[in-house]
Amino acid sequence: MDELSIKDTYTALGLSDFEYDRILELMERPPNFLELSLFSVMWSEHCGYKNSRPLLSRFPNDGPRVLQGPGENAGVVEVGDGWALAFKVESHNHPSAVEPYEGAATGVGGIVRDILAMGARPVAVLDSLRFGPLDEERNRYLFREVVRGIGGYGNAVGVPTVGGEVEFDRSYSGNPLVNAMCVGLIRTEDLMSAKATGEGNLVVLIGSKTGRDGIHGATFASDELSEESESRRSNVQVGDPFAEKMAIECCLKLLEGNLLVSLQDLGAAGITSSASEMAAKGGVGIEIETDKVPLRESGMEPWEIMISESQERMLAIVEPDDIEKVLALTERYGLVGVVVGRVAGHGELRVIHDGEVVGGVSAGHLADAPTYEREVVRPKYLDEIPKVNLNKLPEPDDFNEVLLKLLGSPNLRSRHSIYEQYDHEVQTNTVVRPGADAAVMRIKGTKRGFAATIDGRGRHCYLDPRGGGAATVAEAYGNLSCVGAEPVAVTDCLNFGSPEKPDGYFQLAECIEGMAEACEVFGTPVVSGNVSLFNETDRGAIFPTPVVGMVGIFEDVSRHATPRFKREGDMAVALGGVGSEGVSLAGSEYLSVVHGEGSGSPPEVNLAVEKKVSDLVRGMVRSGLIDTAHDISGGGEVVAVAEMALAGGVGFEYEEEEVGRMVEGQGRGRADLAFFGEESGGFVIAFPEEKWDDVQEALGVDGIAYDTIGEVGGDRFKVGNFIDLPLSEMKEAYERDLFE
Amino acid sequence: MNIGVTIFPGSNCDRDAMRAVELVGATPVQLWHADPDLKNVDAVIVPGGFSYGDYLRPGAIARFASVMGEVERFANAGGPVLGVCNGFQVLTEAHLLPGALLQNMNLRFVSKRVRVRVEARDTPWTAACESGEELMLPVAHNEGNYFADADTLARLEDESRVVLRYLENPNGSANDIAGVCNEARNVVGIMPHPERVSDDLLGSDEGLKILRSVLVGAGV
Amino acid sequence: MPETLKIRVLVRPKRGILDPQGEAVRGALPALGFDGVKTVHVGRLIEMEVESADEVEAMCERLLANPTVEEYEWEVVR
Amino acid sequence: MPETLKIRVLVRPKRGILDPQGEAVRGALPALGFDGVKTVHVGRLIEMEVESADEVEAMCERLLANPTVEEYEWEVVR
Ligand SMILES: Nc1ncnc2c1ncn2[C@@H]1O[C@H](COP(=O)(O)OP(=O)(O)O)[C@@H](O)[C@H]1O
Ligand SMILES: [Mg+2]
Repeated sequence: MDELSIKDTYTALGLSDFEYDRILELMERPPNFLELSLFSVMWSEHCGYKNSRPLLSRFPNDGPRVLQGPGENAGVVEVGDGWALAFKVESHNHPSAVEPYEGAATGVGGIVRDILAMGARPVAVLDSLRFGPLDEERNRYLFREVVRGIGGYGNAVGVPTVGGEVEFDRSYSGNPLVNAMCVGLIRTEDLMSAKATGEGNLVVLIGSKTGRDGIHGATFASDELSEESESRRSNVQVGDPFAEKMAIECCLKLLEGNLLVSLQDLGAAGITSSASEMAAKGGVGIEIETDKVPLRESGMEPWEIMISESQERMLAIVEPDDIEKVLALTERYGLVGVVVGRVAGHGELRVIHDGEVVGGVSAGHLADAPTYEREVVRPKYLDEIPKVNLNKLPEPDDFNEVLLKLLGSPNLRSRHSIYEQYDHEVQTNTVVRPGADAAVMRIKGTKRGFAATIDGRGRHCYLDPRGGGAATVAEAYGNLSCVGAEPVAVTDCLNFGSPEKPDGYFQLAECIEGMAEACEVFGTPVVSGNVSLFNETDRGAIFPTPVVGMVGIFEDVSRHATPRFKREGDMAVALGGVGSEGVSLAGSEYLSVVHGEGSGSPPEVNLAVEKKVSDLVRGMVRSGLIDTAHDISGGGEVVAVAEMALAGGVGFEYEEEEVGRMVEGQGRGRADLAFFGEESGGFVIAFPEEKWDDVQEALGVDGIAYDTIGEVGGDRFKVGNFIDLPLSEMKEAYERDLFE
Repeated sequence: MNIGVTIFPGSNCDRDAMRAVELVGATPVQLWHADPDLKNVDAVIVPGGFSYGDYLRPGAIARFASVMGEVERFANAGGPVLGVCNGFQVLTEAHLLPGALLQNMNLRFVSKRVRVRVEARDTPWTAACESGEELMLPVAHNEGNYFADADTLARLEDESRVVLRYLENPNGSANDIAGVCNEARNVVGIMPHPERVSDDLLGSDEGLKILRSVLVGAGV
Repeated sequence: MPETLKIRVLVRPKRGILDPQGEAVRGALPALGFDGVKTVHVGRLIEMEVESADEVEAMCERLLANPTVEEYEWEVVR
Repeated sequence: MPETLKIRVLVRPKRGILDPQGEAVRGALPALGFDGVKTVHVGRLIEMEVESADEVEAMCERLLANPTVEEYEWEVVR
């Protein structure tokens, strides 16, 4: 290759001049095309974390329950009784924008394999989704197909999808976010690592055949490609949940028989990333014979085989003595099971084709992508966000109408039309099904259980990146506390625009800062995560949307709470609300839905108080004092209480005096602010009246603000002279199908 | 009593079914699809899932699995067989039960708990229920829309072979049918998943009545 | 190497059997600006390469179509 | 009444795109006693009655097939 075409080639592969020079320096010779391909995929943002690695080091990631922090396929925390949970969240934004069904489906497939690679049985999936407004046909299509794809895959592999969240905002038009989280259950002594060891051990490919899936850059070196091969090349990956189900059962059987030295899933960058990561972790080399890889298509080149992203494949290291048993099991499960290489002492990822070495790069070098640190500059837009001017905001005259409008708005409406497309009960562990603040799962054979939630607050992070980052963690912490689980650790997915633009980099750095602070205060270390940058279209960047997945544990899972009002006559109490300024309409759903505005800076989160309130609520659930709790989030207190009534199918009546107190107190004279204003750290709980003394005692110790607000009963929802609606009418608005 | 649970590639409720069998005090026995042997079980459950990925049609490939030959023989000899969800689909494909399960009317997967009524208790899988008893059972399927031609439907009704009927039809099934039995009444197919409501912690254990029935019938 | 035959099998819902998928497609067309479509039926297309056509009929009958609700036709296309 | 045309559309997975369904069916056939089947691909068959064929191409493109992963062909059968 002459110099010009070299530059063309590495540029087309996405490497910068600086990076190419770095490669020359590391290799001490020019790489051939295959080697360049290996670098290009491993040094991509997706695999190399070039822009985020330095920032990510800000997260705390250690704690008493952490068995595995970042660095393996998933984080792992200890539950007790010898059990541990492996969990992680991952994005599939770009593939889902191109082909929503398959993009979402393969997103689920990928995260399930990460959990499997830890040796854990996948027991729960959650999804976090963002789309543009549903008044655009394309957004409706993306939404419908993404949800179908998640269900199509998760339902078939037999892992229940037990929770998730979805939000609609213009900033996601054309750039939907599809994040999937998986939780797996494992005995602590069975934890697997992706570390390759033992010179002479065999590398075994398990699962499906390899095709040209996901091979990018059909643009480069196009003079070498005929038109026909061009048209066969495809970025679109198609999922095969059936093969994945077989791979799950097969790998778990292999692990049960102690037949594997280590295990790794094949994700982005296929064999290249799996093999080089396994080698780098073990400080060894790996040789791959590309001609041994079973192919789905003819004529694939070694470099294509090395970087193919065909789904439903795993890579295992096996001792030679065990290989027969391993291959017999892969055959029993109808899977590809082939020795494609071996562990070697040379420290390289070496590619061999038909007996000839066709390339070799130090595994350490592949794993060591250069990183970029940028200056953090506060963007101008933050100073230009208009403040909410209450004087210019007319108070509504019909609060019934406002409540119905809020309950029916796409961001607040019931998600039943989504989660009814997901099998959420397979495996028979689901104690609290979707619709509550967090999913609650039991661990069979013990009294223990766990809860999981996933939350994101894009608009808040846009209006105040650091505060929004903290609020995202706080929301997850609050959601777990509501159901009664002790929050233990976090996985996160950082969905942002371009870090190469100052605004994007600032948002990334600041959100991480806010999240890290919150994680420190809450004692919930980050044990795994994923980064998705460059979420931009010609319409601009998405809202900065860090998504937080959090798991919590129960010593006694029968002691849990749900938001649903359970008994006529129960008393309800609102507590917490921790901002120094009280509730606010800034950035609220009310402002957006009723007044069409997304302005103002949402109230700051007081992390220490937030923790105190959440812990208090959890304490009451754990002691069996209450079984009904809900956090106050989008839509404010009245919407939260309305949701509790709707979930229970029973009415509610606010106390007359309380309504007055609310309007004068937190509303500063305005009912809309009092009812629909938002702030972090507020909860509503309900309990039978005879428990009031005990509840009061529990509430008293901490000196936290609380108020009795009213009584459960009847079939209407009443808030003083402001709101009086039959539950049935609210239900109609709230439960309207999101896909209509 | 030993109750066999078939396992096809892609079955995903096999472990749940085996656990429920244990909960009613019987012994679960795995029946691997490639084994043409029922290991002397006293009853067979064909569990839910996506056998062979539900590719082509749900149940279309599974019905040819080796173990199904034995299940057919067992069924024809009067042995109690229960197909749940995908298992129901397999049994219709194998012509052990009449009709077919088409795609849900609204073309969506449906996963929720629905109320059903026990319409016939003279089958080995409903004997422990009250006649007309209402149960709240989970459904989770994409193809649960029961279809049979008019004559068949009329016969099913005349012969009281509709075993479970939806009180809220989630999928468009003809006559709200959630489950049927064969002429000899020993083979039953139902769309709802009784094994999923097998513990108070999961909200209810009503589903165990279905599984316990087979013990009652056998006088255990 | 034995020659292979290319077989095309068309499977469609029997007449009178509900075809919600076909209905959904038909219902979606006017909104996209396509008028004048009277009926739509959605079925399955199966294409195979086989060594001989002898077993195709049996495969259709027993596996590829469900005679309770579907009908089929097949042809050798090459 | 205007004459109607009968249109047949065949939609199949694009070449090179994974066809898990076809693979699974092919893989299962020998065990079911059907040998000699080399490849299987499963796609969709859509049959419509339309007033004119003018818009069929656009309908395929926009609704009946998913051009990212599928290819189609259509013909007038009557
Ligand atoms: N995309 C989704 N997939 C599955 N479940 C969902 C999804 N979106 C929302 N849910 C469920 O609906 C309920 C309400 O969601 P949300 O309002 O986001 O809860 P919260 O505000 O407490 O986080 C939760 O139980 C959640 O798990
Ligand atoms: Mg919540």
